[in-house]
Amino acid sequence: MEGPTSTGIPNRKLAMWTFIGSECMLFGTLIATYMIYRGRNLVPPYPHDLLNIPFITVTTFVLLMSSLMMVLALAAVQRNDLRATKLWLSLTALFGLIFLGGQYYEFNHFVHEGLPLSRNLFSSTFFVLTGTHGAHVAGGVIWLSTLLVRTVNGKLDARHAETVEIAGLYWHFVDVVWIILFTLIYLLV
Amino acid sequence: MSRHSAESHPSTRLYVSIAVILAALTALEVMVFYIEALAPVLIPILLVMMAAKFALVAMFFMHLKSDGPVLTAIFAWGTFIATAIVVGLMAIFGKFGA
Amino acid sequence: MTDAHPTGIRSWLTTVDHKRIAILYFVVGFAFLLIAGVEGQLIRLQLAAPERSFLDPDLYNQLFTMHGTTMVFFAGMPLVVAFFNFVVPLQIGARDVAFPRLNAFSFWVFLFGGLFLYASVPLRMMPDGGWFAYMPLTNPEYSPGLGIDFYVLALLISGVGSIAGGLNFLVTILNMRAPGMTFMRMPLFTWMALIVSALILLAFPPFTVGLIFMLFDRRFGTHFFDAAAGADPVLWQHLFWVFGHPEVYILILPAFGIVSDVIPTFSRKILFGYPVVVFSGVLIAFLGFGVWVHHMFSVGLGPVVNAVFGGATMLIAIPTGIKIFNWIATMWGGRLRFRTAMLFAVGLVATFTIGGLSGVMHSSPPADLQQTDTYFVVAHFHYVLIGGTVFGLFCGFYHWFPKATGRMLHEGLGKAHFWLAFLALNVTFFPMHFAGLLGMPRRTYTYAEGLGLDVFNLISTIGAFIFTLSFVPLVWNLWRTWRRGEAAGHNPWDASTLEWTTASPPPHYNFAEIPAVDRRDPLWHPYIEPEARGEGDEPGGAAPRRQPDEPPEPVVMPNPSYWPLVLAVGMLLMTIGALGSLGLTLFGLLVTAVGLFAWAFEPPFGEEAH
Amino acid sequence: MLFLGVLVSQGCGGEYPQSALHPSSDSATLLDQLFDQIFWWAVGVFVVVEGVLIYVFVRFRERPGDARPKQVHGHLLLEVGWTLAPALILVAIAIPSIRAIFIIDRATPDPEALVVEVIGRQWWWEFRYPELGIVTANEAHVPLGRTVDLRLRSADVMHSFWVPRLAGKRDLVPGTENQLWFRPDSVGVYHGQCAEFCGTAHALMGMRLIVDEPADFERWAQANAEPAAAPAAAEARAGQGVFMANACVSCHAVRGTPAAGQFGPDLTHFASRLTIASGVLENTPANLARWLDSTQHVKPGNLMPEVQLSDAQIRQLVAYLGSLR
Ligand code: HEA
Ligand code: HEA
Ligand code: HEC
Ligand code: CUA
Ligand SMILES: [Cu+2]
Repeated sequence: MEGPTSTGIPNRKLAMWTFIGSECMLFGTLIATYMIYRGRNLVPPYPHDLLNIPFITVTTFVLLMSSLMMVLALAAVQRNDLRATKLWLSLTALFGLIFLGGQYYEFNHFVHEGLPLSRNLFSSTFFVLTGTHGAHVAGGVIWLSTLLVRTVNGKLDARHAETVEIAGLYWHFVDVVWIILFTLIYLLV
Repeated sequence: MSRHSAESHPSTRLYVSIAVILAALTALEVMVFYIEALAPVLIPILLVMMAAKFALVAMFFMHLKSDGPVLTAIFAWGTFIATAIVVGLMAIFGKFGA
Repeated sequence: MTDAHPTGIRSWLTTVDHKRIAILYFVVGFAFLLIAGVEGQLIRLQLAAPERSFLDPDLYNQLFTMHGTTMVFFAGMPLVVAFFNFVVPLQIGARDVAFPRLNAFSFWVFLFGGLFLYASVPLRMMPDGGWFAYMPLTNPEYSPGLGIDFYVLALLISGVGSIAGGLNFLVTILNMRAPGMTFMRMPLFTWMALIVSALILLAFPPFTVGLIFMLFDRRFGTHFFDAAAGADPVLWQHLFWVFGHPEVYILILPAFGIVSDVIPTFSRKILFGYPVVVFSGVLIAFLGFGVWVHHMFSVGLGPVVNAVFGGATMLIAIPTGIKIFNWIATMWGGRLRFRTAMLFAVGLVATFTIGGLSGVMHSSPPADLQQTDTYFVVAHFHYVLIGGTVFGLFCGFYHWFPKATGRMLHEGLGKAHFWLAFLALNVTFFPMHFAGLLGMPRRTYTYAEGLGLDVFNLISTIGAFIFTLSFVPLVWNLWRTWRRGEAAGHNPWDASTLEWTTASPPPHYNFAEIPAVDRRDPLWHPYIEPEARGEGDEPGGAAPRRQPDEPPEPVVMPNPSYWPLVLAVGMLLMTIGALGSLGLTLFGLLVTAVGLFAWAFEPPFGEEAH
Repeated sequence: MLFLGVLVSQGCGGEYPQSALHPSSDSATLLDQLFDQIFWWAVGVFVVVEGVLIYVFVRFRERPGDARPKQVHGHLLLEVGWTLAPALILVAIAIPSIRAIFIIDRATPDPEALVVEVIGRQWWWEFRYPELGIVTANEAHVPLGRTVDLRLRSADVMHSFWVPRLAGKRDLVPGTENQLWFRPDSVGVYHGQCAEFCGTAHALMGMRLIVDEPADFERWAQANAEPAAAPAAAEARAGQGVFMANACVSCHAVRGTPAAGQFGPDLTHFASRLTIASGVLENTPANLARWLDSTQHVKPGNLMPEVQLSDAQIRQLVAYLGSLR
């Protein structure tokens, strides 16, 4: 039944883009909330007491590079070069994990510095915004891992390049969101 | 289908160079952040660089440049309405002076 | 699944057939309409006379909250989606939607959302914050207990279903059109379905975020709406209405689409100004994102904000007016056959206009300061929601019932239903305009004697009972038709769109062979003089012929599947767990994960037989 | 039906004490005139649309033996027409609307305005006159012909201040101060009610605004600025004893006595009020007794608990509270 489509774009790919369009509103609202409440926090600690730019720059860089790994994985699977596919896929997932590790460390640090989720307006907006993004990254890592497993079991090759491409779209979007958060939360502190 | 896309998509070299640019921009952003002299114009500069990175990833890593108008339209609508709502709300809450 | 008509509970639990899912949506949505309707009746009973004590205040507050929430989210939305499901694939000449299992999933989470909300009734913990649950009244300090949590969680889970549905139909309409079915050849209902899908995708996320904030404020002590912490509770109002206003257009545009297909059919005239009607729909949806503050004129956001949003709101009257006038122009010079569907269509034009005009009265911010939160607003939105959405849905119901069941409904009973409903609507809600202007605030469980409100409220209550009465001929009609309804045949109304080329009810594969389309209103091609052709049409060509009874070559249809149901159950468990059991939440997460993986690795399409 | 509407708007305010169609102040009059303009435009559109609709309904119904009608694809001129016509009407509506916005939504320019602070509480109103040192509840007196400048705050949830005959609504938002002003143009007692859903007793959160001749207002202000006079009658004095000995003091203030509670309405001059519990009961001894005996029955859900009192104590309290002129 999944024959040629009216637009020529495969259904699942179109769906992923549509989903991404919808996600824009999700993160848009979260970002709007964060920006509106910027500087309205009444109870210490305040953002500039805690945010650690150099540290977050590193994890940001890692996530950015994971996007490169992702496209390379796609290129590889399209060439049906499965060894490379495995390599790049695992690196993408790994970089994602590193980013998550960084976020875990950051959250943990904040909590110890006296900023639990319920502490003040800053903690509320910061944790929910970055947490939502983190959850998206985690989801992506799991998704990539399943692809990796399927490649290792020889269940995924050039014929499934589309599947990898779609996972990639999701991954890049999550990366794009972080590009924005990095600037708005950390650099414009 | 995947075969055809293999040719029509940019090559590895392009991907790498995009990544390099992205990395450079990120480094630049952080530098700008630390240069006192730029403090007054910090916000516009950072926003521009942010937008640039956003566009690069979308166009090349997400292949919007080569994948044609339908997908670009969908994504553009999402980002447009979202940005409009963000800016609108911030304006209502007096975040742009006024 | 090639055995044409599988039966039994199991087949319904696992079905991925858009026509059966449509029926599920319709039955459940209609049940919720009746329930919420009864709640409306109880409200009217309490207000029949001043200072009655039929309901105590808390119960009353719970009733109007449940009434509004149910009507909008668990009656209006599912009934709309029921029509998307049944009609869209048939109108675009497809065999099913793009993602049949996702479609089933959407239904199950919607159903569970509704059941979850109503679980609060036996537990005597109904939410009581109104359907827009303003903070800070809904934070734990002023709303202890689980009531508001039921509201938040029910809307969160059913919201997932809505977004999934929007995604599904957007892709379906963009990608699954029969060869030759260009955008400007799509039937109007399909067009509105496309627009509404986009609206759903863009409008629900902000609401989801707002609900998550509310959930966190209530459960984890965050401060998103806590003035004491420097936050501004008005943010909730923004988040709600950024969604809320598009939501009301999500409810009306499908009705507009239905009417735009029905009026031409029963006027025997093609739609007047097709491109304009389409474009005005797009415009309404687009403007709908820039008017939300018109629900907040009394908040005191300042003259500039109010002026901007007031102006934007007024603009919407223009594209809507275009639709109204084009419908009238379509009827002008036509041969109007007043079957029940047509009556409901004309009834919509007549009554929606009234609601629209009171809307325009709201759109003037200063004038609205005397109207907002009074019965004047209640009158406005019941005119648009009943005179618009509900009439539109009934219109579609009478129009497509023969296609869906193969039986003809009884015209006399249908007409009785219409005239009773039409009468009831005006008797119930017109007096509310006066009640409002004379100083009756909404959401008040009683009103003082001597305010001059008594007579208007009494009339409204009488009207509400006529409403209930109006359901009698409907139920009778269904029963009678179920017992002995005349066979409908392929195209009982001599309509012009693709769904009428196939059998009634359509075979599970819809079309034995996918039709080719070369014009708008393909089935009317013989009657349409060249000069009347739209840009979409090409000269010559032939109307798609009546579908053959048997598919020439075997058709591969999607497999039935349990996993959408499993996935939905998982999410339901998580939702229930969120009421206070971490263990249950985690278990739900597990079930969800299992469902997700099983789903992903299950082959979506079966071979022939088995 | 529309006729009925016109009739109503002609009818005198007496029968409709809470009507937006019977303005008695400059700002309410402005809103009413604006509404009338829009209303008549709407009536015009309504008549046209329904008129044409009925004509079509009758004129073009199918008759036996009709052939298929001529198919019309569209008509540019017509469509442009019914795009522009509404646009023009909307302009005609928008201009006065926006003019009104920039009057109504701005702080009053009048420097002489009488400032009154309004604090919304579940489910009653507190009024403070900073310049006059008056604190009272549920009923505010204002002088005829002087602009009243309300400063609206909330002590708990959202409420909305609405006295239809004097002004449009303005919400009371926790954490922000809103303004609302009007200049009454005739003496009288004006009914108002909370217009934002605020919980159980929202429906009974009424109020009275009393517009007095300036002289009468002066007298009222004088009297209410004073602390409470010590009760003369024996029963009243006993009542004061009961009041001070019971939980009352923890919630109610009576200036000039040890009672300084802030949770409930200030009762210093309670007897000078027309109503009890934000407009629920007329302020008569009998009603007061009823209130003290069963607050939760009179005003379900309100935040004053039912203090256990003997009939004698209630009688004494009524006497005491009745002495607080
Ligand atoms: C089906 C749902 C639906 C629809 C279609 C509409 C349509 C409109 N609504 Fe309504 N609205 C609601 C559902 C809907 N509304 C609900 C549920 C609420 C209350 C929510 C709550 O508080 O609980 C509400 C509340 C509401 C408010 C807030 C009132 C308040 O609380 O203070 C406002 C204010 O501007 C408003 C305006 C409008 C306008 C201008 C339109 C326009 O789209 C109408 C346009 C149509 C016409 C104008 C008629 C046809 C046009 C012509 C014949 C052309 C000529 C006309 C002119 C030149 C005027 N609506
Ligand atoms: C689609 C939306 C929709 C529909 C169809 C209705 C239908 C009705 N509504 Fe409602 N209403 C809302 C949406 C809707 N409403 C919303 C959003 C609110 C705001 C809530 C809030 O403030 O938060 C509201 C509020 C609202 C109020 C204001 C309450 C208040 O502010 O205090 C009132 C008061 O009269 C009312 C009455 C009615 C009545 C009498 C009907 C009638 O049309 C009902 C007609 C009856 C039926 C449809 C059922 C008939 C069938 C039976 C009786 C069953 C018989 C049994 C069997 C056959 C099994 N509604
Ligand atoms: C726990 C706090 C509390 C206690 C104790 C309390 N009250 Fe009240 N009282 C209130 C509140 C709150 C209201 C406002 C009720 C409303 O209108 O919603 C009120 C209202 C009143 C009113 C009506 C005021 C008006 O202007 O309408 C009177 C009179 C009154 N109380 C007298 C008493 C007396 C006498 C006692 C002691 C026997 C008492 N109260 C004990 C909280 C309290
Ligand atoms: Cu206070 Cu409603
Ligand atoms: Cu709206």
